[in-house]
Amino acid sequence: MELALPQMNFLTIMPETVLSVVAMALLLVNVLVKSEEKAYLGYLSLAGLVGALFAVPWGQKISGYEQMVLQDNFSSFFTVIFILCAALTILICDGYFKKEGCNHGELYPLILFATVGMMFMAKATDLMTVFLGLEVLSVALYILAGFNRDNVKSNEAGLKYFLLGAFSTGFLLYGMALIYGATGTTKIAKIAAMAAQNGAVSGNMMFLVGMLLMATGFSFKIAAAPFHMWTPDVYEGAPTPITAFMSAGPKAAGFAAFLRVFLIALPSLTVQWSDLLWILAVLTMTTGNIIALSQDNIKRMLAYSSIAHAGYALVGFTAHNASGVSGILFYLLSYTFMNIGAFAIITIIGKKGEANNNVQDYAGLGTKRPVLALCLAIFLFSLAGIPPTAGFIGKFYLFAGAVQEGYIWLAIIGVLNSAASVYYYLRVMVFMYMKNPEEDFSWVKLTPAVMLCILIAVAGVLIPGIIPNTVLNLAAISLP
Amino acid sequence: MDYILSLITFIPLAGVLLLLVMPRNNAMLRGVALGTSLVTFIASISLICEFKTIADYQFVENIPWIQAGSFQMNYHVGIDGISLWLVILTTFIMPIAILSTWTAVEEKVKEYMICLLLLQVGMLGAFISLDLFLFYIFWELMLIPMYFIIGIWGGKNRVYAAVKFFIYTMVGSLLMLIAIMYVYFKAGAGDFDITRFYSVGLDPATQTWLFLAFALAFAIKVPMFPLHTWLPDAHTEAPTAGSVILAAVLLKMGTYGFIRFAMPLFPDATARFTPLIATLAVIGIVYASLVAMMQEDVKKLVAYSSVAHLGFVVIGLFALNQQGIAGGMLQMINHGVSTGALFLIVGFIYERRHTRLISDFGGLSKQMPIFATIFMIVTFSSIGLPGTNGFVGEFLVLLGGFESTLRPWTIIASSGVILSAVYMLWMFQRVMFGELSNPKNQVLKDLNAREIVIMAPLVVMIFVMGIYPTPFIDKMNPSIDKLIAQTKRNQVAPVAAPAGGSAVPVAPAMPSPPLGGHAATGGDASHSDMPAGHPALPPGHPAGEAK
Amino acid sequence: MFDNVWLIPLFPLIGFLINGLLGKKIKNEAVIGGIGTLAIFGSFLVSCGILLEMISRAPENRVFEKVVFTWIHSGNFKADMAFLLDPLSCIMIMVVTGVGSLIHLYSIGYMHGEEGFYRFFAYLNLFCMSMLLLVLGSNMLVMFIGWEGVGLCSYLLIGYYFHKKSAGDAAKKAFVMNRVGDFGFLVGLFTLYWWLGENANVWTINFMEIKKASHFLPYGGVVTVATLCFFVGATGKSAQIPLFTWLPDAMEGPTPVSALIHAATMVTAGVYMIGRMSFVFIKSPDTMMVIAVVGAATAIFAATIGTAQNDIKRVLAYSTVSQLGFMFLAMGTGAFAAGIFHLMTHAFFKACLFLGSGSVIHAMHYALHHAHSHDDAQDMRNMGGLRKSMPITFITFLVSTIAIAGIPGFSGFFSKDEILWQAFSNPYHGGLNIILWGIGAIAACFTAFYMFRLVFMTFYGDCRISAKAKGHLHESPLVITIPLMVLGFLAAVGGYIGLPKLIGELFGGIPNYFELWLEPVFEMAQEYGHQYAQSGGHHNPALEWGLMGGSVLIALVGISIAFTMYVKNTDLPGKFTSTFPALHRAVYNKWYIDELYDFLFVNPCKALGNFLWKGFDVLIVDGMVNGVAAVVKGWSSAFRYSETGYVHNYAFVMAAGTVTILGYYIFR
Amino acid sequence: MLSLHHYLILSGILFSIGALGVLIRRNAIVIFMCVELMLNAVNLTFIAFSRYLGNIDGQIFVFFVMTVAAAEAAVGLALMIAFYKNRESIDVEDINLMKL
Amino acid sequence: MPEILFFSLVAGVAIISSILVVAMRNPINCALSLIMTFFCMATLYVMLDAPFMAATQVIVYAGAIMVLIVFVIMLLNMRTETSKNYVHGVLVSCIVAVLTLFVISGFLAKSPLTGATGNMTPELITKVGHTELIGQAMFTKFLLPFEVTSILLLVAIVGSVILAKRKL
Repeated sequence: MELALPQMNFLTIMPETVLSVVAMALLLVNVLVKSEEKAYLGYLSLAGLVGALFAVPWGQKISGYEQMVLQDNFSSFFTVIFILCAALTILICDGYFKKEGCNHGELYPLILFATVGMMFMAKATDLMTVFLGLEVLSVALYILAGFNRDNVKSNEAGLKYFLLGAFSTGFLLYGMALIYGATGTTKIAKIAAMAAQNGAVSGNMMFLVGMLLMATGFSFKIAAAPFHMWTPDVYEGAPTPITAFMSAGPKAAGFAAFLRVFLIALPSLTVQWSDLLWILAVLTMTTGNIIALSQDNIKRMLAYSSIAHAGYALVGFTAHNASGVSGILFYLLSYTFMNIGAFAIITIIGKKGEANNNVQDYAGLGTKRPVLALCLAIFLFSLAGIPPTAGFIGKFYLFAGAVQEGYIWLAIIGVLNSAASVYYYLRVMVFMYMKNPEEDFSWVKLTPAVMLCILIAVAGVLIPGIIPNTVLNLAAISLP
Repeated sequence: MDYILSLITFIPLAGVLLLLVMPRNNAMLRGVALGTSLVTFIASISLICEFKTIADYQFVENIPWIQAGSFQMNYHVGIDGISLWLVILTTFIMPIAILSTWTAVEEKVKEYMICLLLLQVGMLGAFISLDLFLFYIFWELMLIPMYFIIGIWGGKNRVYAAVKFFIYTMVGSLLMLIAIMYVYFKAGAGDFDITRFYSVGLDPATQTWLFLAFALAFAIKVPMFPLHTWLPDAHTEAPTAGSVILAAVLLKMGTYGFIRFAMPLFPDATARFTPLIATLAVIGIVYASLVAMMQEDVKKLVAYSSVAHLGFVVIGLFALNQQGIAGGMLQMINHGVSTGALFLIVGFIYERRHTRLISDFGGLSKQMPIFATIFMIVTFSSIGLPGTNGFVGEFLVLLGGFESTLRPWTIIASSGVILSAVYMLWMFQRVMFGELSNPKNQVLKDLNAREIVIMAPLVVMIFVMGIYPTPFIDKMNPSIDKLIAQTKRNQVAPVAAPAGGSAVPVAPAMPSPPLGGHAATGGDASHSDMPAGHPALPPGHPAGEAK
Repeated sequence: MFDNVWLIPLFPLIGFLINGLLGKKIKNEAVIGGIGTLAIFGSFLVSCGILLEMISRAPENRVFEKVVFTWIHSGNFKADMAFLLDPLSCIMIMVVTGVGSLIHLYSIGYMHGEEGFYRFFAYLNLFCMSMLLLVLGSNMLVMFIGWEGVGLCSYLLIGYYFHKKSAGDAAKKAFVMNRVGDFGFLVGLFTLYWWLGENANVWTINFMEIKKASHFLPYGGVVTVATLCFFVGATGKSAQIPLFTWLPDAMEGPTPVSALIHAATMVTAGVYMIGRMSFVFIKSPDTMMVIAVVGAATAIFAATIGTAQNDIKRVLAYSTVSQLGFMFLAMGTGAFAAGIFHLMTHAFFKACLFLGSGSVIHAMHYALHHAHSHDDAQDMRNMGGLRKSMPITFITFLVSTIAIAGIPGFSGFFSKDEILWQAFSNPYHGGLNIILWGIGAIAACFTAFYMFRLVFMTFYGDCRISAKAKGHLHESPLVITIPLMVLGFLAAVGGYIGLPKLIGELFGGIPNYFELWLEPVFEMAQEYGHQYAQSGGHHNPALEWGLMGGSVLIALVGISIAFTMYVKNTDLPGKFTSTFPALHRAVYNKWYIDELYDFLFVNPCKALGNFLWKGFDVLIVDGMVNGVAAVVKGWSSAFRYSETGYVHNYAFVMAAGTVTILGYYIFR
Repeated sequence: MLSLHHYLILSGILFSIGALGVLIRRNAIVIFMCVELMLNAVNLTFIAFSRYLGNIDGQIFVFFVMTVAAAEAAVGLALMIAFYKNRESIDVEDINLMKL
Repeated sequence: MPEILFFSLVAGVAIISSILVVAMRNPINCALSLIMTFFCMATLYVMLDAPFMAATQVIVYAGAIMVLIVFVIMLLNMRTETSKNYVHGVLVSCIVAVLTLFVISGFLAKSPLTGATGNMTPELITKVGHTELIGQAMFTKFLLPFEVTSILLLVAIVGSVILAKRKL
């Protein structure tokens, strides 16, 4: 028996390859770099990310490795999100980890590996690749969440994330197994074909339950209620830059896989899963927003807000029409900017040991550091979905998608939720602008890297908010 | 001149950018802000000059903006007789507002001026938008600066007021957003041009819901009873300029929204909900007047009086005839001028005494004669004394209401005429008349030059509009005619043409209203007994077009 | 000349603007007063010119409309700033400008040295302008400007001494009461406009156009509604039941104000308005009845109160209310010309009386001031015997009192007698005629009584102020007495232009010039009136003579009672009050009407306002808003406990969620 | 005859027991072991399917699952050690610094 | 028939030992029970014609992973759980588990095997050899996942070092 190598299309995994190689190289370089100069690793990894960006074969649609992965606009779009997410995170890492005293060089490779995992999730066309990408991402995130190993909160975040993540992996996997059993394949295109050809498949309870279990698994990853419970704790405990990373990238990756699998592989169950997502969306938005109202810790508040945002994106998913899905893409991209932007500011406002992260600690920021406060305000307004920010445009598309499909009530619940969410975003602004400063924020150091990060984020929030054409069109042609 | 509207709208934005890069020199910052607003005002004067008295939108600019997916949003702006005056009002009030807190705001002057100018951008944008999406953007854009103005430079309870204002308004407008999307999808592929939406024949049931969504947003903004409670708080806590702008322009967004969007878009629903809306408006008038009467805080009193005044506007608009709408429009402008002036006045005494409680004052007339005179003029303008602007609007509103089906409502609303006199004069008496007993009041200084300069244009406007309102009304007449025709035609269309067989339109709950009064008898416009000098029916008259 | 009618309101406006804007800078009282007086005097001259021209024209050419500019034009509604000249408005402008000029002149003396002298003259000018707009307006809206304008000016003038709380209260009360009337006026206007437009396609508020279209109007029905609304307006302005209480309080203003506003001009607006729209009113017999009854009731009611007041101006105020009641009685019985005639004569003698009382107060004030006494300068109980120190004032005052009391030969007699006769003989009100006449006659008796009581208490007997003050009493300066003399003269002879036919026949058929003059204005009214008259006017000279004699007799009875009580037997009033203490208290306290209104309207309104604010607005409406927020926040703080921090709980929720989802899909 | 369903039901039971263990145990390591049990149940499903479908993909999947389990074990135990260093406990009751 | 008997035996042991995993108080006992379960699994794999997987199961799971776990248990010197604080939790969780069982068996009994069948018959497996088949697939069709697992393992190694190394 001879080994017939399959068609590989190395091009399809170019960005991942570049990043992996850079990451591995960094692991080696790390040994040579003194502990106070680990920032260089950051710059190198940024270079690697830029390289990966250039390695993306834009506009091509190539399947590779026996349909394990598919390079298309969808994956390119997400790749951009992931690279941006990683890059922005890396920009704020150095300062933070130096402050916390744990600037180990392994941080950067881990972020890059996590990014690789996310990229695989976005371009996976086989449940196996989805699973492995997810695991690469998860394992890296478990480590990153617990990265500040001398900080018990960080330990706790890592451990909690790990235990619950592993638990949810079980469900996801069980779902995949059942799908495999029902269709005899793990390739999403073939799954869809099987279900389309064979009524017995799509009518098979096993198929349905597999879908449901996978939905729960993905829901965990995107932090949809009731699988969201880990989010606040982990976000609060994880090092702030990592929280920023986790809130944007993996959520997007989760959505990428979720979308690809459900839209491509399971169109025969659309009725069932859109019903399910309807309920999940409502639960998620409401839970996130309601609980966020009474949070004092700003990281925790943003964690709940990120739950709520997953809910908004699920609204678009429920609609699963062109505007809904492209809305999700657009929204995830904007969310990356606004959330990492907000976290970047939180990172530098925070003191050593994750102190100074309460809303009250922001009193008077508007007076003492007006520019910083303005930027945070922009991010928060964008999160609240107020024009002219990208957050608004994204929400508009999501809800418009729902309205178009006749999910009026879903859209109404969504907007009511947005209105409620305004309260806690405004609360931060109340403290920033409307309270007298108690501290002078002299410890806040704006390194060029952080400044660059915030600047990019502000631009990423405002420019697509005012002239969203380009990004929207990109999103529109990037449907899975 | 093709881009005059954009120019006017975005001059303040240029001012904002300039302010951003300026050093923190308060005098310079104030100067630049004032200069910007003045330039805007002067530029807007050209609108009046160039405005042709026709029903069409003018100065139209239509530039594709967002084209993605199934959506097409345009930067589509233009004004007609209805929005013209609101634009002018906005540019007119702005320099006054900036001047009003010239000295009162000492902290964060830069941010303050930026907020004011940004607010202006939002307001102007909302008035000139002909694209629903664009309108919504500007509509929301207004919230942010106003929120900060109340929240940062406001009074003791400012945070509560600011947040309440923001969320309250947000809830309504978000529901409107859903309705906008729905209308868009109903209209089929295309852009968000409102004139396109005017001709979408929606079935009455759909209209009902959409109208409610729109009406909620606008009713909150107006504000109509029982959605008004954000207003007293917001007004009381806001700095003077904030109150002035809030009263003069922001509240008009609600009524403007009704007339520009809710009514022509959903004619059947408008007909059906007219009684409800009118009832709320009337309750608002009487209720707010009674509540205003008992207020202890001058600013709160004025705030409640706003609710009552806006009730008149709503009645006028929903009368849906020439007089009613013209009156409503005039009343909007009047209210902007008079209530704006009242807030300025409250601001003056607050700046001097740092209290707004009526009981802390008394006998100020003796100490501040110029102030007393101006205050009195403004008070009477607010009461609606003939010869001042308030009267013309109020009278036309009531006349229009009386001619329409809203007659019973109008009669009750007319009693607001009495009540407004009661609460305004009682307040005036307690503040200005009586013994000058409080020693703190005995050292008050009369208005200074700046304050007189602020008030002068308003006082002039009070009389100009009261004595010679013709140019105002004339310019808006064709647009109003068109609007009425538009709304009326659609009201009958689904009944007349039961297209699709299954269309059993829910008949409007009201008998087909003889709005416009003589529409029923308008056929024989050349009645022999028509006295000489009686105005001939205007060309675009509904009676003529309905046939 | 007619074309220049716009000058009439313009002059006072100019005067107002000059004094109002620059008065503070001018400071010189003579200049300010001069400007004010000249402004209105200029109007008077123009009015004279118009009167002369009108006399020279044929009766059918006496109507003229002058459009100055279009004020409001919206759709089918058009209101011009336009003036209407006809015999009626001609009389009115003569009265307003004439009496107004005299009062202005008087004010120069009376207000000498007052703080805000310029303000006063500005207001007076503004007032005259408003009144002139009111009478000249060719449509209801211009009339309404004046209508509200006089309300405003009365507010300003009554509140002239704004530092006095009572003045402020009175001013506010006046304005609000007037506003109640204005509300009626507006609704009436709307009704008429809408009905005529809707049913006759005559969209107009122009008086002449309405007159032309009045044949469309039905009898009763909507016209009753409209006219009743108008009448409410009239009661507000002319201080009739139930809206009269502001007028006595309005005496808080300086005395010339009382003379101008509350005697000669503003309060007659209601009468004038009914006269102006007689062609509409006549179409509603019910309204006419109401007007007559209200008029009669007011006449007697106010007269009773007048008998017990001690404040000299208050007596006059109630007298005014009572006299206005007479005028409304006349209007209500269709005797429009008689009503207007009484309006004119009343303007003369009441202005004279007020100015006379002002002169007295002025003198008293001066005297008391110099004697450092804090006695009330307006209280008649402090006066007495002033005829010696103030002869001119006394004589003019006496003449006017005789006139108002209805002694033959003086103007009041002719007009009042005409009214009483018409009330008795009018064809409209059937059995009510006698009662109306009876009430009128009794009111006339009261009038004679309290007016002479006033005279006797003030000018007769012994001076009741301290001797020290007495020495300072002296006659007022010429600038005050000249207007008094002119008005006294007019009060005496003004009635001769409207000689009753009966008397005219005695002197060789001198016609009633006044009625002839107004005939074109009211002819239509007359015509309509006869359409529903049960019987034609039963003109019986003997009866008329009898009634005339009766009314004279009644007046004399009143005078003699006053003479008995206040000159001959001065302890009688005290005895009377001690015999009927309750009655006296009730009358003295104006039948507790103010208290009743407070109880019925003011206090409930305040309570309601307070409740709506604190009970409803804050608790319920805002409470609901905040309640929603609180509920959401409550949920929030409740739900946050779902985040227990325990991994197994989280896992449990996940598992439970999964099981629920699976269960739902498997077993549904 | 031994059928697929026997295996499936067995794996279902094992999965449930594993899940139950996650829910009720307090020791983090035991919880992790229960997770491993769940994964094993899934593995059994995969292999059973693979056998009855005549398709080897399921077995390959199991192979990867094992790798993942190993990786997770390494990371998870490292996390537990790190946590233990700070808190002297790996009882999940003690993993509750962050809540509400 | 004997197949079923054998299956029942193995399954019974697997279930009982897995219950013990959940029920034993001492973590070491749990670990040992788990190893027992893993062996049962390996047996079942053999029954399912997947000998290679059985071997891997024993080597990777029972060998590597469980050794690691036991090692850590020892390292952390853990005793039995001192108390079971959350009886209610146990109760509720048991209900949930029972429901889960109910749900799973409910649908599994109903669902047929509908997937596309392949050519990997037991005969082929015996003929070619399981290991070879797996190896072939792994390095051809499943090359990419295989490579990805290497990254995964690298990450895991780096992570464990970072997290657990005494001194960095």
